[in-house]
This record gives sequence, structure tokens and C-alpha cells, in this order.
Amino acid sequence: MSAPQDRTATANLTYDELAGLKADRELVLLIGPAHPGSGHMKIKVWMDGDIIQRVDPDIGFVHRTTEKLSENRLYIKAIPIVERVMLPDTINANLAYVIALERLLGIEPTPRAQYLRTLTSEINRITSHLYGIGLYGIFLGSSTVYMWAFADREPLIDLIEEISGARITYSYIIPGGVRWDLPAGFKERAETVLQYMEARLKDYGKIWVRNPVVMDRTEGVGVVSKSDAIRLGITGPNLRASGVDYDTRRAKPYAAYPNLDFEVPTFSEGDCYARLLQRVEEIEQSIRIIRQVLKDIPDGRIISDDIYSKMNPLQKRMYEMKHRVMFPAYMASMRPAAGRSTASVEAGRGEIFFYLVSNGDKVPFRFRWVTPSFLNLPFFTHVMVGQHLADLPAIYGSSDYFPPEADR
Amino acid sequence: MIQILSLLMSVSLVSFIEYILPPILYIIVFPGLIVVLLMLFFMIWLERKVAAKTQLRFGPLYVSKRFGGVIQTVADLIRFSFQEFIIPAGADVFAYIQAPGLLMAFGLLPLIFIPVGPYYANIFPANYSLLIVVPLIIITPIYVILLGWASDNKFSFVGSMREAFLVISYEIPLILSILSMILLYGSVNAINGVSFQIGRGIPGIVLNPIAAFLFLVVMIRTTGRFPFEISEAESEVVMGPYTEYSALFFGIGMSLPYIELYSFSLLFSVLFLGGWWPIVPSAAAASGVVGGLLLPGLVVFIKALIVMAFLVFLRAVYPRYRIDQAITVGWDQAVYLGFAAVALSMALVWSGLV
Amino acid sequence: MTGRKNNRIKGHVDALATGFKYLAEPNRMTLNYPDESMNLKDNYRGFFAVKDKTCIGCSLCEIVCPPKAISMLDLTDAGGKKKKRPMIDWGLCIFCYFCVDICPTDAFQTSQVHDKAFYSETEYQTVHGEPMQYPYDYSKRPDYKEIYESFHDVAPDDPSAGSKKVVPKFDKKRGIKYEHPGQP
Amino acid sequence: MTAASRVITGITFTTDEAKGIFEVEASDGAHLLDLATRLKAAGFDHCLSVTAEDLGDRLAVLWHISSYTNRELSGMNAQIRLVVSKSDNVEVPTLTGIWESANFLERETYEMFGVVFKGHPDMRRLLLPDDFTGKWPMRKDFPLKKTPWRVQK
Repeated sequence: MSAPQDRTATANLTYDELAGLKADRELVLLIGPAHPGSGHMKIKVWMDGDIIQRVDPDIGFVHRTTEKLSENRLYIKAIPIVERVMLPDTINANLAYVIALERLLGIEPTPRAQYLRTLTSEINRITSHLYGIGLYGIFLGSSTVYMWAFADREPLIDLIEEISGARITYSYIIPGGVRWDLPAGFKERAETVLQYMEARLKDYGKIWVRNPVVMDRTEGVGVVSKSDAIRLGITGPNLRASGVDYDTRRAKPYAAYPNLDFEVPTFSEGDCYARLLQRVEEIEQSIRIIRQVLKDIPDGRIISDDIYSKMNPLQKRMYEMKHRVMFPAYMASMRPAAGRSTASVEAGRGEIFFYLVSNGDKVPFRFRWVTPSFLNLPFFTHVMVGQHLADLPAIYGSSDYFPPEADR
Repeated sequence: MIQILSLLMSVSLVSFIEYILPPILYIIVFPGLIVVLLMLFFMIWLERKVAAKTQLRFGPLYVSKRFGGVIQTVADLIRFSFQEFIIPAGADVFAYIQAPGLLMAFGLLPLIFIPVGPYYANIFPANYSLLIVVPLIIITPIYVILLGWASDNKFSFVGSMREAFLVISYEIPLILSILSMILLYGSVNAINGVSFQIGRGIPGIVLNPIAAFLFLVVMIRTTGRFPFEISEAESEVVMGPYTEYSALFFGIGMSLPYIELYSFSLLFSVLFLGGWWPIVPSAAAASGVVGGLLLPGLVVFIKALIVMAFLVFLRAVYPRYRIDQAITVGWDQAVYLGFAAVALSMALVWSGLV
Repeated sequence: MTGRKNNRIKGHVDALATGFKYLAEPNRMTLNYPDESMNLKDNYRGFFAVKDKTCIGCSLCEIVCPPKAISMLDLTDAGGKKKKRPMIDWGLCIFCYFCVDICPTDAFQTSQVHDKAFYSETEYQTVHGEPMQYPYDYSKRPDYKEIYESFHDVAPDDPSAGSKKVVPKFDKKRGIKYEHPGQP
Repeated sequence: MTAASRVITGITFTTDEAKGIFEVEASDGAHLLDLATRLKAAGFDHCLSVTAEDLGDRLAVLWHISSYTNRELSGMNAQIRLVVSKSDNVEVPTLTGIWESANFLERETYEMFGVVFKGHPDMRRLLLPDDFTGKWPMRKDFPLKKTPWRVQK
């Protein structure tokens, strides 16, 4: 029933008839963009009492036209741009772009570079999941797990800093390989950090994951059934928490993943609690993968012969001395032959899909980005409907939605 | 005028100490305004510090670094005092300005009726102290609704409605909890209650643990501690009823839960923790200000501080409940628990065990 | 640790006990930044400068710079010889080190300084680490000296000036421990 | 592109496996819907991306699809391509009826390329601000402020 335009029209109605006038009871809340629980987006919520009737996510507050930017720059310059939309997992974004570019160029990275890519990618996945768990904590009101998660990213970030020299925007992966080799004594230090992480996960379990209040808040809330998850195209850990056994690392193998032994955990419940457990399980799997990588990593060059042969003698000498890849001038002038390529990479939040088109020019002709958070948008329109207002942060937090990543 | 002057002239030093000084002391110094202010400074600092310690960080540090940043709250107060006070365009100005004042008044009033020493009976009529404290504590939601309504903000209003729903749902458990102690002590005079506990040598928390637990839960809820920090839930309703307030008025909104926490904790230590035990003033000492008010008051205060410290520590452990879950507990399990507490008290009294 | 069956009382006790554990034994990971600052690793990507003698003015750094922070300036040296040298706009630089890596003569001198503070926008733009006037005042060219040292000396406007240098160490129990190398 | 082809349930894909391209071309709107229905039935259960390419006088609209449940199909990012002539508002049929996950992706393609998806339930702007007045920013003829660059030849 539509809202009566004239308020006096409702004067003669009985209380029950008034209650039937849903539009009259409707409360429209604008959550964001300046709201502590919204992130850089506006969520328009229609409420009936405490129940959410309709949600319209208004995104784009941090839209930076990055697709257009990268279509107007050299191929190599897109590396920092793809990183900057997905700050919690820059390596995975970087990797996805470089894979697409390598497919265009026809370059194959060396095995050691593949393992190093996998190593950094998995460390990054842990930091990304910790970021998600921490923000989930602050959404539900637990500042402790927020601070813990952000503090525990520190040792992991330091590990990649040892390799790449930067803390967040690594720009580590380049066509043909990676830029720096492992420093001496890295394996021992990484093992220390992994043991620390494992011990800490137990404490996370006690204060957060198995905290009765958390279980009350999250169990049975925001349920996404398996068929719904597939229908809505939800991706990443959120998809697996609904019982879909799909992981890009296994379905569309890349880097060193085909050689590694790891499990893809899934949960059948599909509620907020399952999504939390999913992330914790994936951290454990990532620890397992990192251990394997450090054990199995082959020796050899970290840059493919195509690129190595283009270096000048000084740069080759620098590589032999410092195991640091210097760019040949080719990096600034590469022109892939006309063609198209796609790349899919499992990032912390889900599948990154890149579609790269070259027309033989020095800049990409078309560079399409699809980021996992953008694919997870149906959480707002479908999953929140019918839940309480207080469940909105719980579902938002559990989906690990990252506005800059969706807006690009 | 002349009459007043002559009255003042006739007041001797002794009667000044005996009749005029104690109420002033009680209201202005302890447990009244000055100690409330100091307690506020200390408690907010302690809460931040305790949370920080659990959260792998330092907390307030840089204001008075040598003392662990203990005067950080004073610095905050100074900052609040110099902030611009903004009245939103759509606000009902009269209600908007008076609501925080009324809230503050009704937050502070219960303090007058909580005896912190046997001398209290000489200052104020103490015979009905518990009966007066309870309504004063649960009247605040009216002003919180006023606050939310006057702000002309949906989040304020949602927050204040939440506060009202919650306080009303926890009224019955609170009353049942206090009722069971009244039944047990056989008096609505809190001083008699303390004498009862001291006389038997057993604190109320041992006599009726159900009532004590229930009172603790209601206390957490009414003062908005975690896991019941629902009406101000930041990620849901911004700052709850206080969203539109700025400057000192926001400071009032922020400090009000702590003041409520203080009066609740005093009441808890009087009703359940044996009051001023182990200091048991003799009849002679009880008639003096120091022996009858200050020393026992200190004991009650320390007990209350420990209770408060525990409650603020909960912030570091729990997230918050959803409002319907909290209300369900208030109307459902908590009421049953309240009846169980009353039944336990009745059984104890009936069987003559205490 | 994953599983749904949970004893509520045990859950509350566990949560409270874990909280108390960290309260009793705080495991602080904060670096009190202006008072302490980290000794960064050798490959940390900090501010850098151009060694004038090695630079050949090939413009590759300008071409590869993703945010276009580098622009080549036409300079004349004391002998009247014309040359191109990169001018770096620190307000745009993202420290990706593409320029450092692409340099065919390895003319960039890197440092681990990352926390240099600028007072004004015009100080961002530097040649050889020396601020340029904006609009570019070509008459006030810097003399060609090695600027590298100036990055390593703690500048007076450096926020971490006079701070204790600490070294992060990985630790099985505490994650990261900051150690003072100077102290026993 | 190397000309290899692969047949999935009667539909011939132009493939270049090394580059991860599996493409099928739709001749017009009706053919597109028919193709999509058959691909859905074959096991492609979600839409990964909707986008367009500005080919000058024409516009190629692309749907990238993949599968979560079918192990065989989940290894590929198949793409359906529909080339239409470029105008201010290009009209193509929506595939949200077949893959609901195309909803936001089609909205984005609409505001960036000016492709109106007929039958889309909610054809509004998504990312761009409400007061943005320019037309279709991702098309190649969108005016840019250009700064010149140099490339070593």
C-alpha cells in the first residue's frame, strides 16, 4: 500500500489499519558516508520497526577511475595502480595483473619466482584475513580483537618488508619474476612468526571466536544458502562458508599452487559465524602453505631469461651481487602484441578477475578489473533484508567488504 | 534577614560541625560531587588503560607521561570546555539544552540516598533509603528519550528508544533483586542491611548469590557496559542519544554512565559486600563524622572501586549483544532469576537459617 | 578450534581468563614513534638522491615513474655544459623504486629515511635532495655535490630526531620485540 | 589470437588457453539470450564481469562467465561477446534474468559505456556521483586532460 499523501487521511483509521500502513511506519536510515559503521559508502536502509525491509548500497565515494587511469599509462605503471585499490592484499592484485600481462607477452616466470609469488601471496592472505577479522571485531563492538588483529599483522608485514622493502604497497611482482630474492636467514624468522601466529590463533579462539556473545550475535544471522551464493555470484571465503567448494587457486591454478598440498576448507551453514570460522581456517591453511613453500623452494634465478637477457652488463652484475632485479629499459617500453588475456587470482576477499586487451600500443587498450568486494555487493541488497538493524554491522563485517576495492 | 543573621550568630562551632558540616561534606565532598569528579577522571583513565593493556598497546600516555597519562581525562575535559557548542537546526532548543542537565541531576540524586556509614542516619532520614534509590535510578530513560527526541536525528532517537526499552526491561529484575535483599534484611533501610550483614558475619553476596548476580547484570546493562553497550553502539547508531551533542554537553553524556556506575557500585557494596565491614564503628565512634562517616565511607568506596574496575574491564573481553537478545534476557531469564532470588530469601528467612 | 558446540560457562570463563592473562602480562607491540624509531632494513625503500657524476640524463626514470613525480630539468653546469637531471616531486612520489631499478648506470643513491617532514608544498620538489623554488627558478641551481649524506644526517625537521633507535626482533611469544642495540 | 576452438554443449568457443581466453560471439540480442540460456544450462552458473570495449564506431559488450559447481568449466573464464554499433545510448538485452550476479556489473557498464541493458530491474548509476554531467567516461572519446610522455624507442 502506498503512503497516503495527506496525513489527515489516516485520522479515521483504527489502530490496526494504521499498523497496516507500512509506508507510514517506515523509517529510512542513511548509514554513511559519515557513519562509524559504514566505511566509504552510503547504505540506504528502509526499516519497519527494527527489521530491515530494503537496502540500497550507494557506492562510489572512493571511485578513482583506475581503469581509465591504467588505460592511459604504460603497462608497467599499472602495477602501483592495481595495488592501491586493494591495500590489504596488494600482492594478490599485483600478481593478478602481472599474470595477465605475462600471458600477453608470452613470458613464463622461473620456478623460484613462482614460489616467491606464492609465499608473499599467502603472507598477504593472512594479513588480509586478520584485517577482516579485526574490522569484524570493531563492528560487533570488540575493540580487543580489532587491536589484536592489527597488531598481529605487524610481524607478517615485517616479513614481506624484509623481502620487498615496503610495508603495504610492495610492487614486488614484475613481468618475468619478482624484484628481490629472499634475504639470508629468512626461513628461520618466518618460522618464528608462523609459530607465534599459531599460538595467537588459540587466544583468538578463546576471546573472540568461541566467546558466547559472539556466537549469539553471529549464529544464524545473515544466512546465505549454497544456491543463493551461487546465484548471487558471491566470491571468496564468503562463498566457501556457504558450502561451495570453489577456490581459484585450485580451479584456475597459477603460480606454484599446482605443486603444493593444501585444503580448501568449507562450511555448510553460510551464516556470519561460518564466515568468521572460514577465515580462521584459511589462516591455518596459509600457514601450512608457507611452511611448504619455505621447504620446497627451488634454487635458480628469480627473473626469467627473457628479461634477464635484456639487462645491460652493469645490471647483470648487480643481479649477481645483490640478487636484486634491475629493470632493463624494456620495462618502460614494452608493447605486447595485439591480443587479449584474462587472469583470475584468489585474493584474500575472493576472486580477482582481470581482462587485459592490447592493440600493440604502449598502453593497454582495455583493462577490465573485477574485484572481489564488488562481486560481494549482493550482501547488501539480498542478505541483510529481513534482519535486525543491529545485524547490519554483523553481516557487513562478516562479508569483509572493503569499499575502495569495490569502487576502484 | 535579621532573623537569619541572629540564627547564624547563635550557631556555635560544635553545632556547625555536628549539623551543618556533615551534609555539606556528604553532598559536596564525599560521596558527592568532588569525589564523583575525581572518580570520573580516574575511572575513564583506568578503563582506557586496562583496555589498552589487554590490547597490546599503551593507552593514554603522553599527558603526564611519568604517571602513565593519568591526567589525560583532565586534558579531555579542558578540550571539551573549549569546543564550540552547536545546536542543530531542527532541534527543539529548550528541550535540547535542558535534557542533559536533567539527566545529570537524576544521575547524581541517588548518591544522596545511599548511606556510606552509620552516621548517615544523623544527616538524612535513612528509613526508606532503598525505596527512594530504586525509582531515582530507573527514572532516567524519560530524559534520555527527551534527549533523543530533541536532537532531531534518527540515530539519536533510535538510540534513546533502545535505552528506554532496555532500562524498562531490566527494571523488574532490579526491583526483584533489591526486594529479595529487603526481605532478607527485614528492612528498607540500607544501614540496617549493613548491620545485618555485619551482625551475621556473612556478606549478602554469600547469603543470596542469585540476587547479587542479577544485580550485577542489571548494573552492567543500566550503565551501558559491555556486553550491553547497546544504546550507544557506535557501529549501529553512531553515538546513540548523544549523537548531536558537542562540547561539554557531550562530556555530560559521556560521563553519565560512569556516574550511574558509581552509584550502582556503592549500592552493590552496601547491599552485597558487607558495606563498611571490616570497619565496625562502636556506638560512640559512629556518632562522630570521622568514625561514623569518613572511615566506613572509605571502605565502601574501595569496594565500589573494585567492582567498577571489574566492570570496565569487561570492555576488553566482550562485544555487544543485539538489542532483542538483551531485552529477551531482561523480560525472560532475568525475571525468573529474580523470582528465584526472592524465593531463596524467603526460604532463608522462613527456615531461620540467618 | 572450529566447531559450533560450545559450553557457555566455559566460553565466558575462557574469555575472561584470556583477558586477565593479557592484563597481567601485557604484550605491548606499540612503537612509541617519536621517542623510539626503527632501524630499518638495508633494502627499505626510503628517500633517494641522484649521484650527479653517475647520471647520464637518459630520462628513463622519468618515463617509468608511475605517478609522474620525476621530471627532467635542463641544467647547465659550471663548465657551461648542458645536461638533464631528474627533479623529484616528493609530494607525488610513491616510493615504488621503479626509477632506482631502471637506472642503467645505478645513479640513484638510496636511504632508509622515510619520515622526513616538509614545512611547505614547495619543499616537495627537489633536485638532488635540495628544495627547488616554485615556479622552477633555474637561476638558483644547486651546486653538484653529493646530497646522499644529507639524507642520513638527521635533519632538524625530522620527526624522529633524537629518538632511540630500536631494532625489531621476531619472537615466538611476543611476535615482535623492539630491542635497543646500544644497550646490553 | 591463435585460432583454436573448443566445443562445449554444441557451442563453439574460440580459445587461446595460454591467454585464458574462451570466447563465443553472439550475432544479435536474440542469439545472445539463446546462447546465455544454453550456457547456463551447461553449467556456467555465475557472471564474473560485464564490460565493454570501445572499438571506434562499434561497441563490443562482453559478459565473462564461469562456474562454481562444475569442476570442468570452473577452470575457464568464458566470455560472450556482442558487437553493436556505437551510439549515445546503446541498447542490448540484459542477462540479469539468467545470471542474477550480473546486476551490479551491468549497472557499472551502463554508466561507464552508455550501454542500456533492456529489462534490467534497476538501471541506475552506481559509482559516479549524482552531479556528474559528462557522458560515458570509459569510452575512448571521453575528453581527457593529457600530459605528454616519452617512450624510449
